[in-house]
Amino acid sequence: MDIIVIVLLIIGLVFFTGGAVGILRFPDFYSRLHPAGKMDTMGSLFMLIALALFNLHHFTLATLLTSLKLIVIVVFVFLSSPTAIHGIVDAGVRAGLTPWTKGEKRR
Amino acid sequence: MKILGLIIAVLTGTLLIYTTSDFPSWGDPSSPASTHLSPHYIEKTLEETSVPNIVTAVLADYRGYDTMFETTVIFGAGVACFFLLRVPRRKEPVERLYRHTLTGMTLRIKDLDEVPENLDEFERIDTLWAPYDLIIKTVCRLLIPFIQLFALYVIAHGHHSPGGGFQGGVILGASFILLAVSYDLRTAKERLREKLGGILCAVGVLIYAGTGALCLLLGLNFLDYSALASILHVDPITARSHGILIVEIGVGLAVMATMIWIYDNISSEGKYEEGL
Amino acid sequence: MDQIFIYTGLLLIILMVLSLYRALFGPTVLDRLIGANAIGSKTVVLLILIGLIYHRVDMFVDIALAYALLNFIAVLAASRYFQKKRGLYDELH
Amino acid sequence: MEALEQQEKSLEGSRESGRDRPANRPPSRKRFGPYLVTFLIMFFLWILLSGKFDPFHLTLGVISCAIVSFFSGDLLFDSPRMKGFPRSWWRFLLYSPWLLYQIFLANLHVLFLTFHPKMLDLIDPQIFRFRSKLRGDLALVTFANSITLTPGTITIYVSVDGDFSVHAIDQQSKQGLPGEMEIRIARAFSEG
Amino acid sequence: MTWQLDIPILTLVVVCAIGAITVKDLLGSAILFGAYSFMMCLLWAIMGAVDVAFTEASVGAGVSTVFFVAAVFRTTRRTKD
Amino acid sequence: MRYAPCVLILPMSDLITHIVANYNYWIYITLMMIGLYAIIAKNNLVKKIVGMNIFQTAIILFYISIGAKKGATIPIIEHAHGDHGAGSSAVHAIEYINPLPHVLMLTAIVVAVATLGVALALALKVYQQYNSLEEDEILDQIREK
Amino acid sequence: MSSQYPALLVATPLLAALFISIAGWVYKKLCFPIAVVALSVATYASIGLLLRVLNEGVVHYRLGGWEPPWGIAYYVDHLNGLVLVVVCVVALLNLIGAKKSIDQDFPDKIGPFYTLYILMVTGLLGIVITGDAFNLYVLLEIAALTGYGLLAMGDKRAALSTLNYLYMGTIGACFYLLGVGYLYIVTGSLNMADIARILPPLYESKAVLAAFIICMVGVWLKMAFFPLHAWLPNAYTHAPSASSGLIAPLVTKVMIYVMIRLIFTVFTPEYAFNTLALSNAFVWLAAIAIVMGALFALAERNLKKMFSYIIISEVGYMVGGIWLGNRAGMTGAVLHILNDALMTLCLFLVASNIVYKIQGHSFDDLKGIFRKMPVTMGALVVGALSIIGVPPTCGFFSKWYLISGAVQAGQYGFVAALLFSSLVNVVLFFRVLEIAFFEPFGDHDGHGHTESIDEAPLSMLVPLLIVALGLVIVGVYTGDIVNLVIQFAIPREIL
Repeated sequence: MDIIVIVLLIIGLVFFTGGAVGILRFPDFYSRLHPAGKMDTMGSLFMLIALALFNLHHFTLATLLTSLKLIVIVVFVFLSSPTAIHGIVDAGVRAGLTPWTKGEKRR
Repeated sequence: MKILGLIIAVLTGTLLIYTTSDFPSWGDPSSPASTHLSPHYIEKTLEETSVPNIVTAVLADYRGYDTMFETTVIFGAGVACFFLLRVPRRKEPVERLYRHTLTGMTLRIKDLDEVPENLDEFERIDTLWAPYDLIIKTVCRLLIPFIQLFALYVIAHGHHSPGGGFQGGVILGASFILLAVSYDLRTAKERLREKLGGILCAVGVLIYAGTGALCLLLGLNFLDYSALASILHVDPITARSHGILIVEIGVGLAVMATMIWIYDNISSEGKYEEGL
Repeated sequence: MDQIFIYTGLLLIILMVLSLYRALFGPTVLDRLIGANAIGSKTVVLLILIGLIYHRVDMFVDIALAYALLNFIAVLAASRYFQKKRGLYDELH
Repeated sequence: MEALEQQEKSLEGSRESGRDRPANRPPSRKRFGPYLVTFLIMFFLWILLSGKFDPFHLTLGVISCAIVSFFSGDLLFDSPRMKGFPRSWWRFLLYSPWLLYQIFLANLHVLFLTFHPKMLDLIDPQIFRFRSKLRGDLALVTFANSITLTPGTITIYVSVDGDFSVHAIDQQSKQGLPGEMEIRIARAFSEG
Repeated sequence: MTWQLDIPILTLVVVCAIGAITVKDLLGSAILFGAYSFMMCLLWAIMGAVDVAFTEASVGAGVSTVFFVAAVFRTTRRTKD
Repeated sequence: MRYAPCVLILPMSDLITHIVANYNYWIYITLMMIGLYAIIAKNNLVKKIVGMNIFQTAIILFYISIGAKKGATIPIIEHAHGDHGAGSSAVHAIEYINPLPHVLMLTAIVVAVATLGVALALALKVYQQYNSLEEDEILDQIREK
Repeated sequence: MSSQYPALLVATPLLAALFISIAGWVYKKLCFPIAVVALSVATYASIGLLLRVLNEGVVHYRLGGWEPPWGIAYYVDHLNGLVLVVVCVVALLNLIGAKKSIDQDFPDKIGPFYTLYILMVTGLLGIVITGDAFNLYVLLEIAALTGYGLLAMGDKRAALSTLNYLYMGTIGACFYLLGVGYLYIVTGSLNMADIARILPPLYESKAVLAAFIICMVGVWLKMAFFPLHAWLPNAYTHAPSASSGLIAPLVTKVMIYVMIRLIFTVFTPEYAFNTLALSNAFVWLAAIAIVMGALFALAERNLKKMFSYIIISEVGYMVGGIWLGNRAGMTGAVLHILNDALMTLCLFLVASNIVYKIQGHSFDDLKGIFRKMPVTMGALVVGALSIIGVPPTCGFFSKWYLISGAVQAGQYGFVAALLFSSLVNVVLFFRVLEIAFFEPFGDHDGHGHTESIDEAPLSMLVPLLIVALGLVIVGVYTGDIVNLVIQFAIPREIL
């Protein structure tokens, strides 16, 4: 059980790392959004599932409900995170940011 | 000014760092702060108020007087914002923009009497109009009821888990703010009218202070919830627990209404016509 | 297991530093917004981790839930700013 | 203050037609169904959140759910088509594992891009448009959010008619759209 | 209360604070202030002050950043320092 | 849920002990200096409000640091779920973090939010009158009259 | 019921403020009557409380029925009994006097105005009555926040100066809070009496020293003691007259009360005067404050601003009087709280009447106003005599106590500063009266000598006359006040 939890945690961390590094490495605002929001979402998914599993060690009604709450958090993250990204990208378009195209310098 | 600020900041900092050496070290269980007052709270809360969350018990009962004024601070801030910003009447004729939904034409209407007859085809828009954003609106529409339920849950379960009136009230207020952000201010105001909000603020604090005054009328001290036992037909200790819940509801109401009030006034500069 | 959680938390904090770099030095405000949003999503996980370290996760889960629900209000408000005030004010000059 | 009230009255007057109602739909206050469904969903969530089953807390729960469904029942369901509701949600649940799998695959792709040393040569950001045959707010929003969640593509703008404007990070991501995802969503919401 | 998490977050808090007052743009300042409040919430949680953390979470994420953005929306983003 | 204090297993040298013992206080002082500097030296009115909030948060940090207690858990009594009234197993003060500073700081956070609201409202009013948020520009405008 | 006076004193205005707020939305005509009734009840309760204190000694009241160190308790002795009465009476008189100008200034925001007004009085009463160090902070913030609201609705500059006040006031309150935190970390208690009980073994601790300094700086910021005064003059000058009439007399006095309370009850005089060897420095600081306040006032050509600088100077009197550390000085300082509240109220009511009639408060507007508003200006003369310190009025007696205390302590610099400021006050008021009396009214318009009396309405004049009369009456009965009340307000160990 612990091993599954650790593996899931590590997968989540890898996604989170990808998101964080991606924010730094991608060249412009639009492409930065790709790793930023979504890999974070994926990372949260894995890590929260791992923690929910770990929480089920002592299986009682209370821990089950807590784990379910963690799953609810995942659901809400999945609802709100793409919306937030959409809001940001919409703002970027309205603000008149032009997308980076191949060959330009990193912004 | 910069140098003066630097000097003052550094002086204060030096004084404070100099005096930290006399502090008990961080997290020391035998420091005076941990041995004088708090053991009583930790050990007696459950038997004196039957509330497992010590913070809630201390907040709403032992130091309930503080919390009453904390709520009053929020209320006062709301009234002050309203007093400062609300624009009572327009000198110049009101100018509004209406958009024809089918053609996308925009009408500029100066006098209120000449509102387009067939309003179904027109929608009122802000001067800084942003087109209809489907995703944000739909997702917010789906989320807002859940946020509100969560807020009520937080208020109701302040006894057993972190949370309570203030946190729940803020979340409840945030749900209305989210409505105002994702739609527009007018839609949000349609759900909670200005007058209702203003009265709710006062009613929230009134629930708190009124509970205190009721205890006074029942013959005990101000805010001594055990006086409620005779009304609620329970023993005094459970009455304290219920008293805390009543008070938390009052705090929640007041905080919710005030947060919305402040947001409305700031985001629309007190005009309530259009906001962020 | 506590140790593992602590190290996971540390790693998350390091990742937060990376996001914070974008929030601090992002060339435009929207980059800062991305950074802040990324910090927010890590905060949710970190809160649960802290709860597990305390062995009282049922108490911390509400806070994380509140964050998951409220985190995007600020982002939406900021993006709303740009929807209403067109044009990205050039902060570099 | 009187001036305020007057102003408010006039505002109400201009609103009576329901123009500023969410999502610009006719009022659905008359029907009882949405409120009941909202109440049930809310009560389920309450049980999940609360974890206390004594009468006192359950009463609080009923009151809270009633308040929420009274105030916000029309927010959760303001679509006029309530008939297909349970089925479409059930199908949506069936759709979500596939979506998760897709998201996972695409995440791996972006992960690969992120850590690739010559990332700048691999990516080719571009904005493109396409028209979806989906109708209905929920279906469109589900599709848009699925697109956003699938890394490599972000929905920039969706119109009510189904015009999508999407930012894609490279050619591979672009080619996946609208593709299978749209078909599955259409099936989930019993459209098309 | 784990000092391994406490110390790095305390450091980050200071970084956020300095950022929030030095950024030459009020909207950026508001956003960084939001990030500052995230950190503070984590800090309270680490020190075991759950109720305070909850309050900071709801206030920081829910209202205070929005207040700032609304105020900046109604005034200006320009700042000289 | 069993009770398990989060004991630190890593060995700590004296230096680390000293740093840990005082780090919270140093940081609160640093934050306070930042806030104070921002209030006094910054020219922009909203920046000053940000500084003011940082200042208030610093004091909250100070209080919460007072309340911290090593090896204790959060101040919500365990094993008390469901049963109202006395009769649960005895509660020992050493096991729970001091709740009083938390209570005080809840109040302080509320006050901070209230102050923030009023301050922003005032800043808005100033901006309506002078069309600027920079203090020196406003003072120039006043002097010109 | 008399055992519940302390609770009534705070609860009545609070409930009234809430009802006023609701009435403001529903039926606005009720606002003023509710406010008057609430303040009358509070005044009645405060007088009853003072009488009870005179009969029985210190009154304790447990809120929520909890024992003091754990719950919050009121602690009423002779000192705050007196200050409570002052706060109630001043607020009530100003409320009645300000009704017309409120109707004139905020015709459509009457509800919020009265709400803020009564909330502010609640906050001030709460500050004075409470025996809990942290509770004091919360009430301080109530008084401050409502005060910002009240002050900022004045003329064009009001918002900016109030914003500056807000920054400074917040720093002050936060410093106070920090000081309480330092006390909490070394004593573990928040109740003032409890802290005083625990502190003596810790007198050598650096943390206590820091707590003392930080608290003092915070309170000084709030009371506008000289180097930290910069926010006050502008904030008070540009405020609407109804609110400056409440805030100017009360806020600084209440903060001085807080300082006295901190010295007497929390840190104990033993620590403040013996362990710390700082009293000399503070007295010198106070002397500088007096002189600088007087000089600033001399440079002003604006009535309200001049009054504001006089307040700064008077704050110097009281701070110096306390730090003289002997009985006469403290008697003078405590007596001066009462006197100065009345004198400042008198001055600001005069200013309020003038603003109500001629819409201005610079010296140029005052020309020939004596003929136009004789009663108002008569009251100004009484107030001026009191501020200068002419015998039948009360100002003389407190100054007398202060000077004798200073001589007793050998602080001749302070004596000199007092005399200098009296002299400057003579000049100041003579200048005002000269303009008001001798220069013809409306000269610049060409048609001067409008002899007709155009006095402020009766509802504004009556409170003003009561205050002016009060100045003389308090002066006549000074001996009784000192013997019955103030004598017991000062701890016995001070000689």
